[in-house]
Amino acid sequence: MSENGFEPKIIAFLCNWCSYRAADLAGTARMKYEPNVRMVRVMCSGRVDPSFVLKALALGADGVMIAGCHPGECHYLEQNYKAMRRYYMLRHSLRALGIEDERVRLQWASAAEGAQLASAINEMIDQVRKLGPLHWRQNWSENGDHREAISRMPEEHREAMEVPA
Amino acid sequence: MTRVSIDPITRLEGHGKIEIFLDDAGDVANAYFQIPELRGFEKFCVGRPAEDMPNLTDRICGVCPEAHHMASAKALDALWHVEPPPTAKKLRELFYSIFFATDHTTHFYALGGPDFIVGPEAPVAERNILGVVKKVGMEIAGKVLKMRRDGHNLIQMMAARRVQPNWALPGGVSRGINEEQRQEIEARGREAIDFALFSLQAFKDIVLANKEYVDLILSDAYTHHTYSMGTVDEENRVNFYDGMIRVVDPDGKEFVRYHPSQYLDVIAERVEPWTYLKFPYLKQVGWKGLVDGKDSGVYKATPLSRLNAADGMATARAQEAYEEFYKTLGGKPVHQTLATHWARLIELLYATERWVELATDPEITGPEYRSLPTATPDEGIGSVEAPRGTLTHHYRTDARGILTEVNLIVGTTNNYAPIAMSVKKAATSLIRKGHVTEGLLNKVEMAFRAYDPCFGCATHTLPGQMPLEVVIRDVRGGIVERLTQRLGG
Amino acid sequence: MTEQSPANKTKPKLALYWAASCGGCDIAVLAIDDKILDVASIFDVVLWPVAIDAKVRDIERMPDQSIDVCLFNGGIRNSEQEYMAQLLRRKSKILVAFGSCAHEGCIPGLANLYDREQIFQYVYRDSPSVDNPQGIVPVPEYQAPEGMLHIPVFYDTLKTLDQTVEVDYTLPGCPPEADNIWAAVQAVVAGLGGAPLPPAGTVIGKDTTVCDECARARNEKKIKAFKRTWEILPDSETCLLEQGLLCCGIATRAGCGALCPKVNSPCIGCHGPNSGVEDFGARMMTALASVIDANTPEEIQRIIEDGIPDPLGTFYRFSLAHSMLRRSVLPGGNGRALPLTESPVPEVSR
Amino acid sequence: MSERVGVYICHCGSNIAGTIDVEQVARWAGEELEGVVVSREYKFMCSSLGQELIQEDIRKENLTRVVIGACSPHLHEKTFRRTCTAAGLNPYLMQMASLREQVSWVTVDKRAATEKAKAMISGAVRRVIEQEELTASQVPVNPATLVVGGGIAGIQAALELADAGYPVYLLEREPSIGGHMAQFDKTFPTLDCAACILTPKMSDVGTHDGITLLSYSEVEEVSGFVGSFHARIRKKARYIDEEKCNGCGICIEKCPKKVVDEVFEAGLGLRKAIYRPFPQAVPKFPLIDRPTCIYFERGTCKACEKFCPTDAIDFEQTDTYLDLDVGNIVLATGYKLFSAAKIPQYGYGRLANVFTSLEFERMCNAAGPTEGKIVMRDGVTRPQSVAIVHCVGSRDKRNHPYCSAVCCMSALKFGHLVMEKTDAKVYSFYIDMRPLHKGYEEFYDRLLTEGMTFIRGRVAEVTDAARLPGEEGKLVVQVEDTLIGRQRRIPVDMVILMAALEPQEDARDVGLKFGISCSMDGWFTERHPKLDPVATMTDGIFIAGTCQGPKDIPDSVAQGAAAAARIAGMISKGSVMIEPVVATIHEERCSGCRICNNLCPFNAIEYLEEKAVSWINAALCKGCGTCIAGCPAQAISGAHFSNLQIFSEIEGLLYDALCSNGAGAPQSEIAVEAL
Repeated sequence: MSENGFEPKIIAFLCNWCSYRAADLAGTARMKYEPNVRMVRVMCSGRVDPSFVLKALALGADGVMIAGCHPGECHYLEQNYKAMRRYYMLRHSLRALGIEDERVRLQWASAAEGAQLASAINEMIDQVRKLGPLHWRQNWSENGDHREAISRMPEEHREAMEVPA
Repeated sequence: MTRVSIDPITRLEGHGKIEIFLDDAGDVANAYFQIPELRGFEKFCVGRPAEDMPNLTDRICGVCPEAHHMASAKALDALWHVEPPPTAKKLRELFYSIFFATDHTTHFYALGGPDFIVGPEAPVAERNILGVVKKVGMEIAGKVLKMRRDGHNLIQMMAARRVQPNWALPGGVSRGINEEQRQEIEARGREAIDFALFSLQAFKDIVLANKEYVDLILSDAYTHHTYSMGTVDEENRVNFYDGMIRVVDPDGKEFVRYHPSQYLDVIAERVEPWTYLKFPYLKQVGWKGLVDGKDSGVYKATPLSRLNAADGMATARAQEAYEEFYKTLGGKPVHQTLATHWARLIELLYATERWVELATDPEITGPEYRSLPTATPDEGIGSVEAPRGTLTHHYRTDARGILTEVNLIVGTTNNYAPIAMSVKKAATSLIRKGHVTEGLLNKVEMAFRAYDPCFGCATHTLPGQMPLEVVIRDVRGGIVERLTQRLGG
Repeated sequence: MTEQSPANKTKPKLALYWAASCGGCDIAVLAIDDKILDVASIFDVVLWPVAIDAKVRDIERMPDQSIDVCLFNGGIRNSEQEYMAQLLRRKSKILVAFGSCAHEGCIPGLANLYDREQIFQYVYRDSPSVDNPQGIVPVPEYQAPEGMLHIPVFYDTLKTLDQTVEVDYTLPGCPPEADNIWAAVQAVVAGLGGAPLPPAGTVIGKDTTVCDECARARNEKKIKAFKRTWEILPDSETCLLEQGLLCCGIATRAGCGALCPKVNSPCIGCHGPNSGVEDFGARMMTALASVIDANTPEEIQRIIEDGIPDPLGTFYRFSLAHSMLRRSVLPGGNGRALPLTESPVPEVSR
Repeated sequence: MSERVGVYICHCGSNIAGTIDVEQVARWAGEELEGVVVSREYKFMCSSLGQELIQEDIRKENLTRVVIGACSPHLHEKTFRRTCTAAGLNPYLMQMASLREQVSWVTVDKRAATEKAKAMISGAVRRVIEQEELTASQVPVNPATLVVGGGIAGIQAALELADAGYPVYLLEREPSIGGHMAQFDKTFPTLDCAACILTPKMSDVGTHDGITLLSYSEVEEVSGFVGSFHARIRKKARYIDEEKCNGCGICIEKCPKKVVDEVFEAGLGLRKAIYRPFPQAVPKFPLIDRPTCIYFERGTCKACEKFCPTDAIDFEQTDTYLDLDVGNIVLATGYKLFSAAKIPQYGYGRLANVFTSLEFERMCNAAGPTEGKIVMRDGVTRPQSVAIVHCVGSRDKRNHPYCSAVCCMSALKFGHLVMEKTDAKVYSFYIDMRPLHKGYEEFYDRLLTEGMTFIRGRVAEVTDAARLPGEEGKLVVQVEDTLIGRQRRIPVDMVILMAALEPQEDARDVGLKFGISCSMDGWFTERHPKLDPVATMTDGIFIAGTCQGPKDIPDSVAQGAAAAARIAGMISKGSVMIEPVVATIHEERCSGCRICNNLCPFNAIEYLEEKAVSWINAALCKGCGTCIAGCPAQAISGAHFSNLQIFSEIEGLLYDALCSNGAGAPQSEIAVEAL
């Protein structure tokens, strides 16, 4: 728990063959990690569409992790390289939007690396907790001074009079 | 009380609104012409790659995107220190002349025209394109529509899209034209010249032949003695695409002749808390408020002012028309706002003549339509004459050509002060003892339309009717009377 | 079209309105040329700022749903526009987001990379031509010597129409293509005549992208470096993307006839994404990244950062306001929102 | 239509219920989650009673969707899919939430665990509602098999299948099958001679009706999918007409050109320009080595042709191609030896009497260059002392981190042979002695008693620079003896470097050609390291022997047999199921931009020129979804992993993060009332 009581919500996309199995392993080995991460299973990190990440952030996630097989060990030969390229492309855009690198993380974790995955999750949660909440949608709402202006309009129009033709 | 109505600067930065305050005697104490919208292009273009600007600033105005496209392209040439090949320059000016002719035509017939062709005192409902058709006949209306269609088709052929082109690049354009296209352009151009001559004749027959109209044009209600601005070539003849900017004082004496890149020495902008639009004015003269005269920095940038600021036209027939214009109206400079309509037709003739000149230039189909920039970009200023006034784009970038600063002085903005003055003058001259007539609204409307402030072009081919509402308050701000001009019938 | 003849009583009522837009959409309506007269004869136009005089109050007085079709162009940039959007929604049976601004914010949506403070600061204070020693900026309520003057409140974030009110149909494009406008008008007319209308929420247009209409030859794609338009003279035969130019045609809705590639200009995405796509930029990002020919983080980042200096302006040129994230992190900090429950509800009686 | 979802939370004894308040989660799901009509918790969902509970609800409550909150889908997804199928519900309409591995086992705080469990159930419910019925498709299996690599593993696989009565193509790129084993003299720990046990198998292969031997051949390209692969084979020209040749070998005798045999004799011996790698080679036909043949060099000679009794010599012969249709493929492409010269301080190539393990194998071999005599490079001198250096290139961060598995045992074997054939003293420099399998430890003991000297420590250097008396003219092995903790210098006459096993030069290309992946070291990756060691990610492609990693002969044979058994199973079944989780391109949305075309390493995506759209061959698609995520027009959809399904899951997982001014739906800030 952080002093301000903020607990980040992290969405993690796990490759079915490596990182999802790493999560299984972390479980069977009873390794403890923080409960803030919620996992989505995909067949390959190559399936992770940038819009999955954007969607998660837009819906209120404070961070997103994309986990896949180590480069050269992809179960589909080379798809994690595509995941890597997309990750850097996405990060390039997110930076321009002012979203910190720590909030979107690419993590390699083989089926044997339960411990590495668990500590990566803890590390990320810790970093995001320090960054604070993103609660993105509040970015869209105005500060309120427009409400009075809107409410004034009908009344102004009602005052209008016809021209004597 | 902002209106969903045609209001002056809408097509530039949103809608407009007029508030007139009366004193205790019921006479006009003051009139405010407000522009209640802003989109912030100058800020949000910062961070973009400079070469995107022709496509971004297109979207400032969907009525004259071609003007922004060109001003931007010229700013990019300067930014990258690259000289477009002759063919490229000519292609741009050809494209621009076609646009100018199209735009002026439609304004005259659809918007400005009705006031005279149908008559200022004619019922409102008739003072629109339909009225024009009734008066001059379907055949001419057809000519007008054809002129528009031809212009748009040629623009699309050259620059990809009829609204919002995507064509100009630093150092030239993305594609040239072939012989077949050239022939098409030339053919349409020759028709356009005839159309322009016909239009001038029509103006003489219908308007100048009618004393009542002439008096109206010359009436004081529409006269503002301001400075006049326009772009001129090396012989001080009107040019739309390139040249030096010349400003003459209310007496027609040259006040300054400068290269667009020096605009900051000449022009400053005034901010008022009650409107989102800024008021440009002549720096050396200074801001004295919304007043005319030699001591006020207020200036006009319209077809009329361009003629005032120049010594003549660069094409033969346009030059004749130019001379006749000043002969008829009693010498230079002309300050009667309504004369702008006539001036516009002279520019129309020049544009069509220039169009054919360029379409028949041996270099126009040349293969060299682009030079690739090699220098490091830093700062660039580009300017053209938009139909509605001198348009200036000013960019600064980092070494990669990413914009760090953008400043724009947009056509109609130049005329914000004169328009506001016209509004006030019309109001003051017509409101007496709190009594107001519908006539006021016509008069105000006609003042607007003469400038063809960008809102005007939005009404091309549509009724020239401009709904307005004027709210009249007493000094305590209470509403005395609210007038609204309605469509007849 | 402006005659108030008895015939109008039976004609379906049409309203056209602009918010934060450039007027190109109105020009596009006119660009359907002679058909515009048909529109005039089919409909009783009750509101069209560029064309006829009708006052907001008249609209306010109409019973709800009494306008059959409203074509709304422009984004929601200030309080007045939000008010008009809500008003026209209430009064219209069918509300159409007309054109890129109403649909996805268009170029003005790029303002969502900044906020009101930043925009005012530059436009009214820092701009090199401004002479404003007292640092005046426009204010919604200004006490002039003669009385109070009002202008609408400028928003931090430009909203699209469908982010403001429910939208029935969307007509994409900056501006929409003439034939698509005409097709839409006919569909609506048929619908009013009892024919089945497309399901609400439909974006009227093709399902494919610009590549479908582009004549350029294309191959498998592998890109070692992205090029900026001023850097190269592209050949006019092969796919511009394969030549390294950031052509948005791959993700942009077809319907224009691939006009820009025809003149060697890469597509800039003005028709937005094809149907079913929620985030245009995500499509561009993922597609381009997929064909980058590099496998090390260093080289991948080099290719991306050198070739795409402005990812948002490139991928979200037209659609930032409608993207999943809509804007940059609000510089003022994102805790500024007021709880919605506090929204005042203006009391307006007939 | 609105779906009827059943939610089932498993206690897994106390494994889940001990940390998560399962009753609360179940109640919450039933009350709060849209679409949920039944929500239960139960002690063991995977038990037959638990499964019956679900099946009963499916029938009685007409459930159209099922969510199970239990263990990882990797354990029981199949189980619960069967459960649903049995109750008449399509198995793909069930979704599991891993409440055990991902929540209860890894979380301390019970409240937090319960909250996380809710989120995961909510995600699963939202997702399952969007899931669609899917059915696996069946494809027939061609009974023929292609075995690539004629080493002991490949030979074993080929024989097993052929003996079972299925046609086999055995392909070998060298002139003869036999692989490395054919080069060995003895085999540990039993010391029976390699030839004696290998050659019978080789001739079986040569004579077996069921086996088509394709020696001196390579695979050019492979296409197709499990059950029906197509392979294009290039038979390299031998310049011998195999129809005519009777293998008498006169040509070899008569050939005037002698060259050093770098391949089979490891550079120790000579061969002719026309040659047979070794006497027992299968097939028996010799071949002409074009680069060294005098005729090909100068245009004259043709001695072989003159003397050939069956005039089988054909200088005009060219490479030929043949196309095979097979149902399955076994890769048994073996290993190559680490080049000892890469470790200069060991002096190989510089110091004459430093040998590699393979050179020494040949030296020991009675049929080898020295007829089995152990001598120094001069060919006559017998060594008085021999050093055997372990882990040359293995267990070495600078070269190969892994253990090569066989070197310790070969080293013991060499020590034994040296002492048997000479009276030299033998030193073994090892890091750890790893005699892992049956009879190996005993063999180690035997060598200890036979008097071999073991020194524990990685050798630092082998040098001929004498520093101490007695070192003159010797090779000095510099080592830190880690048992006594001292630097030692051991002068010897001969040094044998136990070089590491490493993947074939072209392993990665071969992998790509057959659509399988390599580990970082370059060994082919098995489908599962423990539970599926001979299958690969690509159905119908199996791996056996050292191409999968260093191993000894018994393990290679076992894998060859295992691969054969897997294949035989499929053939006898006659058909295989193909997973329905594949991607599909929707033609009406595809604009043929061709972005996706090179995103598929399995070449499942084709561009149809005439239609100007791309198309996915479902049988080749492995369902990774990379093309789906890459399509700029969202024209590709993925069964069971659609955008909608994943978006819904994200929404569900974040149900507690959605606040009032939400995304998507218009949030008109002020409602203008009563106009």
